[in-house]
Amino acid sequence: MSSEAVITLRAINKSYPGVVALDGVDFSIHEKEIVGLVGENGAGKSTLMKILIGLVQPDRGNITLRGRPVTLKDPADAMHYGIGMVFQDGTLVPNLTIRENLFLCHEIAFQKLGFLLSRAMRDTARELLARVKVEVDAETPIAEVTPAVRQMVEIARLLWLSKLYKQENPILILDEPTTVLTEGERETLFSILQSIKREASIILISHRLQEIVENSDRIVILKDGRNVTEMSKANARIEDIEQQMVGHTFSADRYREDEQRDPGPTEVLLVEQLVRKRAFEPISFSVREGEIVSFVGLVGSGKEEVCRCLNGLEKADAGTVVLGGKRLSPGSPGDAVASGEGHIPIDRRSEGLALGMTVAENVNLLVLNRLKTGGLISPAQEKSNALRWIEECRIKTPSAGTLCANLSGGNQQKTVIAKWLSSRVKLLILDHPTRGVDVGAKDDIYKLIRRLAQDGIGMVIMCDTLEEDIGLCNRMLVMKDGRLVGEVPCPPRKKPSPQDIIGLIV
Amino acid sequence: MDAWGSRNAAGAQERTRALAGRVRIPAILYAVGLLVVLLLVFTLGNRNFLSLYNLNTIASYAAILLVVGLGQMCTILIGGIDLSVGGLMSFVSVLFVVSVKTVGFLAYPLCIAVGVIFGYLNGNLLTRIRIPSFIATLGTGGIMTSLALLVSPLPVDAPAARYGMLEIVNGSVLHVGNLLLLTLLVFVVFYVLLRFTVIGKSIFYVGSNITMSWMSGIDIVKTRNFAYILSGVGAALAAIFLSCGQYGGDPALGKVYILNSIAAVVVGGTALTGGTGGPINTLIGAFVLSTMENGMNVVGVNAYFQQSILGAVIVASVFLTFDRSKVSMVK
Amino acid sequence: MRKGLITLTCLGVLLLVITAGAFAAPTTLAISIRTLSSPYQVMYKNGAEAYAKIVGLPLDVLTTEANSEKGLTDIKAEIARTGANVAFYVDPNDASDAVSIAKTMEAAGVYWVSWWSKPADVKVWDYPHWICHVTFDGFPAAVFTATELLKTFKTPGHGKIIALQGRLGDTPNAERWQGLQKVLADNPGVQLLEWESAEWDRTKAYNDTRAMLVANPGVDGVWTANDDMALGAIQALKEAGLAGKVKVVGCDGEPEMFDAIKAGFAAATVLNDGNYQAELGLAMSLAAKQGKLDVASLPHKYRQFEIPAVNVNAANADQVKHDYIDNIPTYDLSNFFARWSRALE
Amino acid sequence: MSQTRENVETEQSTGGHGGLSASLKAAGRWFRRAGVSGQLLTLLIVAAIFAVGTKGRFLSLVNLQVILSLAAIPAIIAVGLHQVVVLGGIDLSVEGVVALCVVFVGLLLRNKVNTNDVGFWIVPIVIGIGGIAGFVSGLFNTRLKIPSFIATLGMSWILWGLAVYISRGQTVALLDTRFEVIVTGNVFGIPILAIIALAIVVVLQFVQNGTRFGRYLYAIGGDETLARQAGVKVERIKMIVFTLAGLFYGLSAFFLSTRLGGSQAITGNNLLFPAVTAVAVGGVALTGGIGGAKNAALGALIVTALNDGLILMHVNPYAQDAVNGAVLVAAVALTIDRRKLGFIK
Repeated sequence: MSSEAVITLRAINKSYPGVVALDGVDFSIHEKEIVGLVGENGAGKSTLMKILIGLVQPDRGNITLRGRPVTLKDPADAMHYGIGMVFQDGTLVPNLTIRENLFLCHEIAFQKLGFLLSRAMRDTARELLARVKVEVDAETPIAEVTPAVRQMVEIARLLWLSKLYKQENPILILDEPTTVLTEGERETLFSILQSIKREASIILISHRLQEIVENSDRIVILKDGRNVTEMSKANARIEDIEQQMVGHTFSADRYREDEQRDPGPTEVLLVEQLVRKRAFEPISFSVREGEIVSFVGLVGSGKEEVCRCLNGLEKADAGTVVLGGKRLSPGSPGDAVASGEGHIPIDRRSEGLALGMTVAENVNLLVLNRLKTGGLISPAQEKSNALRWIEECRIKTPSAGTLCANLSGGNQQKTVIAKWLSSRVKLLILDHPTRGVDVGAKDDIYKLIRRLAQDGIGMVIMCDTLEEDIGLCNRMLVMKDGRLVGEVPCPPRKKPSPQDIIGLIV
Repeated sequence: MDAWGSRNAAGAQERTRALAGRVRIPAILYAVGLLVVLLLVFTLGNRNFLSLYNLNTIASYAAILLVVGLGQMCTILIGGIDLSVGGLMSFVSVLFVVSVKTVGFLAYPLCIAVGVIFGYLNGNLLTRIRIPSFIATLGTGGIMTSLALLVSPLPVDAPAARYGMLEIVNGSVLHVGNLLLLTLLVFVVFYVLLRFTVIGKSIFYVGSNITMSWMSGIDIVKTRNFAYILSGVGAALAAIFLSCGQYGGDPALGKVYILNSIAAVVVGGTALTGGTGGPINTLIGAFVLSTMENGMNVVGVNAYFQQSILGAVIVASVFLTFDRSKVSMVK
Repeated sequence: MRKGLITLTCLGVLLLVITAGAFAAPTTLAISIRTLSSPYQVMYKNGAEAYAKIVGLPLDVLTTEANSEKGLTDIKAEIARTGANVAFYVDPNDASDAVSIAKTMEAAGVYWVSWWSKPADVKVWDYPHWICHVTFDGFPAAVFTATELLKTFKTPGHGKIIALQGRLGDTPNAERWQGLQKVLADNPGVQLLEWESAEWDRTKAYNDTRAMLVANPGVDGVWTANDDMALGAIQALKEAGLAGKVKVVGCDGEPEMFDAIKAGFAAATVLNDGNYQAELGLAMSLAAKQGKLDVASLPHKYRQFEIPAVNVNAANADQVKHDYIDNIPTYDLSNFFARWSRALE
Repeated sequence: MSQTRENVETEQSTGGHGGLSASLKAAGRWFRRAGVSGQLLTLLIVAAIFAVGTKGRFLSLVNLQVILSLAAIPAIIAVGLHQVVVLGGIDLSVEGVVALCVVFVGLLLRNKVNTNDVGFWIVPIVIGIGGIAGFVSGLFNTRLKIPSFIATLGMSWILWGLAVYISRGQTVALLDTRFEVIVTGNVFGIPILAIIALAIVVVLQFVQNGTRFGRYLYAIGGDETLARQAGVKVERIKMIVFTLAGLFYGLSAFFLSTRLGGSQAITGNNLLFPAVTAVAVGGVALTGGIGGAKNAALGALIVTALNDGLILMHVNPYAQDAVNGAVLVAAVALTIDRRKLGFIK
């Protein structure tokens, strides 16, 4: 393994009111290595990283940089030591261009008499982008580029900053970098990381243990705010890691295939000749009660658009969507929801919840009509209904009257699901339901999905990984370039292997 | 085991605990506290302040602010704003008096209908033609001001012969002015609408997160139009009440109520960002403004200083009543 | 939370300081005027203060700020403040307000005098405490200024004019506008090319005049409904290089206007003696309050009447300014009807 | 403007590995980001209609001069106000600030009521007063976390009251004529005021395009939280913006009163809504993050041209509000870039 440690955290303690986030954690990064940091949500990863970039101050413990003790009082300070982080939800300002974002708040380097030298900036920008293999013009507003590009821009920005502050071996922290990326983009990301590695150290946080194992030289596992263990690439096995993270082993059958039921006779959803120009060509399929149909395909294959047309978020040009015998009027989410179609969005904070309103209000949103007495909504019924679903979905909240903004991500996701369950949906569209949640949480969701199937709810899902798709669904619809190229049945214990599917996808 | 987000983001966790831990004083209480302080101070300044006569005066002035404010509040709750209340009030006030002369009692339903239609138009400018409410209503407000002047360039006096028809508002039941009773009725209606009906609650959902509301199947077009209709009705009613009280219509009557109505809403603690607030807030807001207006004269504050003090007080009161826990950014 | 409580206390203390020692006195004099931000309205205030000094009673000044409802509320507040021990002089924001004010005054038993505007079909004598309604007639005033303006044309009585109205909807504006119409009717040789409403506002008058001068070349005169607008128009004429050649007329008799007349920019204005207005109003309601004036016995012609304004042109500008503006004259208020010119129907 | 320069460079740079299409893209993007195309279009349409309606008089040199000199002051105000809007806030303090500054101009320049004469120092003084006012509004907004709407509204009322109190509502005639040339004179047929306004706009536009301040301004307007994360000193920028706005109001107050040759608090009246209208018509999104000084100025020009044209076309004054409103709605309906806004609120 490489030479001296660049930065070392020793016996770090950090506790919040009622929570011990970190309990004597040791952590160190050496030159030119990729460290994989894994652990469940709440294991303390994010807190540890926040300390590393000066966003949070440790209660106890010391940080040494190449042997010298240092204190990192804020992100700017950490940046001066060449420590920077690429956040999960991105930190680029949408209405500014790539170039403007690259240098935001550090334009001094390009200043003359208070004015900025746009040419010099543009040249530097082009170099930086070239290094992270981004072809997009630096004058494009961030709002108009893909998540992948944004991520690259952020990485480029960090590299440039560390150079600006004369740090020969910067430390990049990547928090769940791949969740928003397509397969292909993922490849490029890691190849770039490998090349960056030649002059920098990288901390990689991901729930995708596969990519952790493949790409990191060293793997650090946290659990409940403590170091569990640390293993080198050589002897890292996914099963062990999971076992270490969670504290118990998973059954071989992680997707709970045993609980997979056979679809009922009646068709919940019937789609015929659905078309949307420049998105996907005529497509017909059906979902039966209790059936889980998963859409797979690369980004741009049209699967996203199909789903958006199903629940009316986009307007199909032609074709029919029939839900429970009732034909949906195209482009009307209202009609879709009214006819019993649910939708768990990929971005719960901005599309799933009214963060400024209480848990109860969010849970009750869809069923207000049923909580009436004498034509008026009854507070009593509101409360009881909310409490019932808070109970059923095990939402951890001080009270039904707590603002959703004050819930943890997991509980927010549960609130979204509770909202739909309470409204007796016939069909549920799950858009990456396990995105950014840890192994334990994933299991909870799988459990839930199976239960929904038992209750006869049909589901259309799009998952983060192919394995997940295969494991969960009864039937798999493969899309490519806007066309339905294959339909693969996935009965329990006779599941196809990812390789078979990949063939169809690409 | 339940690892599912059990201790996800420590930051959020901390907030949750904090919330569960110590009792937060709801911003609304500060508003009430402010009102109490005002009452106390003015009573100390002049004991006549608490006389029945004067309380009635305060209530009557607050009534108008409240009625127009309740409507305004709906558009603000839903994340928009209605700058056309001024123009609409001017128009309705002249229309009302003119029509009282001609069609008699029908003037009441007629004017309310005008409010409904106008509000509906405002709503559609926003929802269908997709013009930001700020600009749409600024424009339509100007149009209504002109219409008011075209109907009657001069203030029109209700003919003394027809004063009887204004008794609906000007009369009183058991020494309580009809104006107050009607206003109470309006308040109750608004309260029930916003708290106990689906479309009313939808206003809060849409104001709080319009994308989510749309994806959850709330008819955002209908809801937003409804909010603007409510605003139109509120303004129309306020204009009717005023015209009755003043025994005449005035084509320049509305102007002052554009900012005053918004002030009444915001002083009560309703956030201009939408989603948080409610009728109670507006009630308090209206009474704070009215109490100031009245109290400063009752204790004899020099007319020169009154505007300045009012300005200072609304800033202070919003400082107190603005619930920052619900609004991420203050803009 | 502590923050909040602190603020509340601060606020309370602040207001207490402001309101300290503000207690109702024997009989209070009160005037309700439109605003304190217009010179002409301030003349009322000065007059009232002068009178209050004479009789040695406290004076309260209320303003409506173009808001009828505020006006009414403030009057009620004043009644509450003084326990109805007050003598009122009121300039209603709108004619129609007079009724609601009258009812308020009756309910509280407060004597008052109204000025400028009231509905024509509302009779003062229907209200025992409404002593009288007095007004300067805007009509003859406008007739005078318009006539003076005509005299200044190259060929007197023949020419083209533009006009500026005040806030459309204000009674005085309406009266004055009718006065102008009368003169135009009597002088077919005079042509009104265009008018705008500058809402009594100097800046808007300036802007509109500049545009109108472009739209209507060869203007011989500018008629305006008050001096503020007249002064704005003069400024616009200066920039067009027409000041002095094209004369302006106004109304109200603001100090600056006299200088403008002397400088030859303006032809005429009409001084509505705000000081006398305020003093007469207060004197009458005080007298009634003290029982020195038996309202019931007053003949109708003394309950609604007009008093003449002072016509000002180049000839008497200096004299009038000296008498009325530079020093507040001491009026003989023994006879309230000394300046009575005609009864209002 | 600097936009153009950048644009040229982009074409050169992209020209290498993109050829014509790239440069076209760059050009198109510049036009989109410049974001004045719609406004220019509106202006052209308005001008065309009026040119026809007035048989070309609307486009006469003298009228263009009038429009320019009348648009200058609203433009300066709008330019001050728009940056607050770009931040996602709103500034309602203009009327109060201007009123106070105008009063000070009257009392400090050579005048008829006192012996003061600060001469040219008046400019820094009023600008300073305006700046302080803006600074305090900024404190309300950033330190006390009061929404800009109320913070500035309260500020406006406070200062308005102060202005009226200090001036006692009197008009103060200015004797100092040194500044008249600035506010009324022309250079090469172009009003000096317009040149000053243009200079301000150009400078500020350069600052917005080419300095860190500009970057941070739009970063905050785009997403305050992210900007903060990136290390932008949000509070500082806000303070600067509010203060700048105050400075501009102070300056325009100076021009307003010197142009009218007199100072009165009510000069501040009726400035707010035209300014906000100008900002909106100019294409500054009230949701923040979009639009620059050139937009605000252009908006002011459109609004002024509209009012001027309506007068030239002899449109019934009663209907002018309606026409203004309709044009406002229409203009925005045509020019607003809905792509950038998502759900319109």
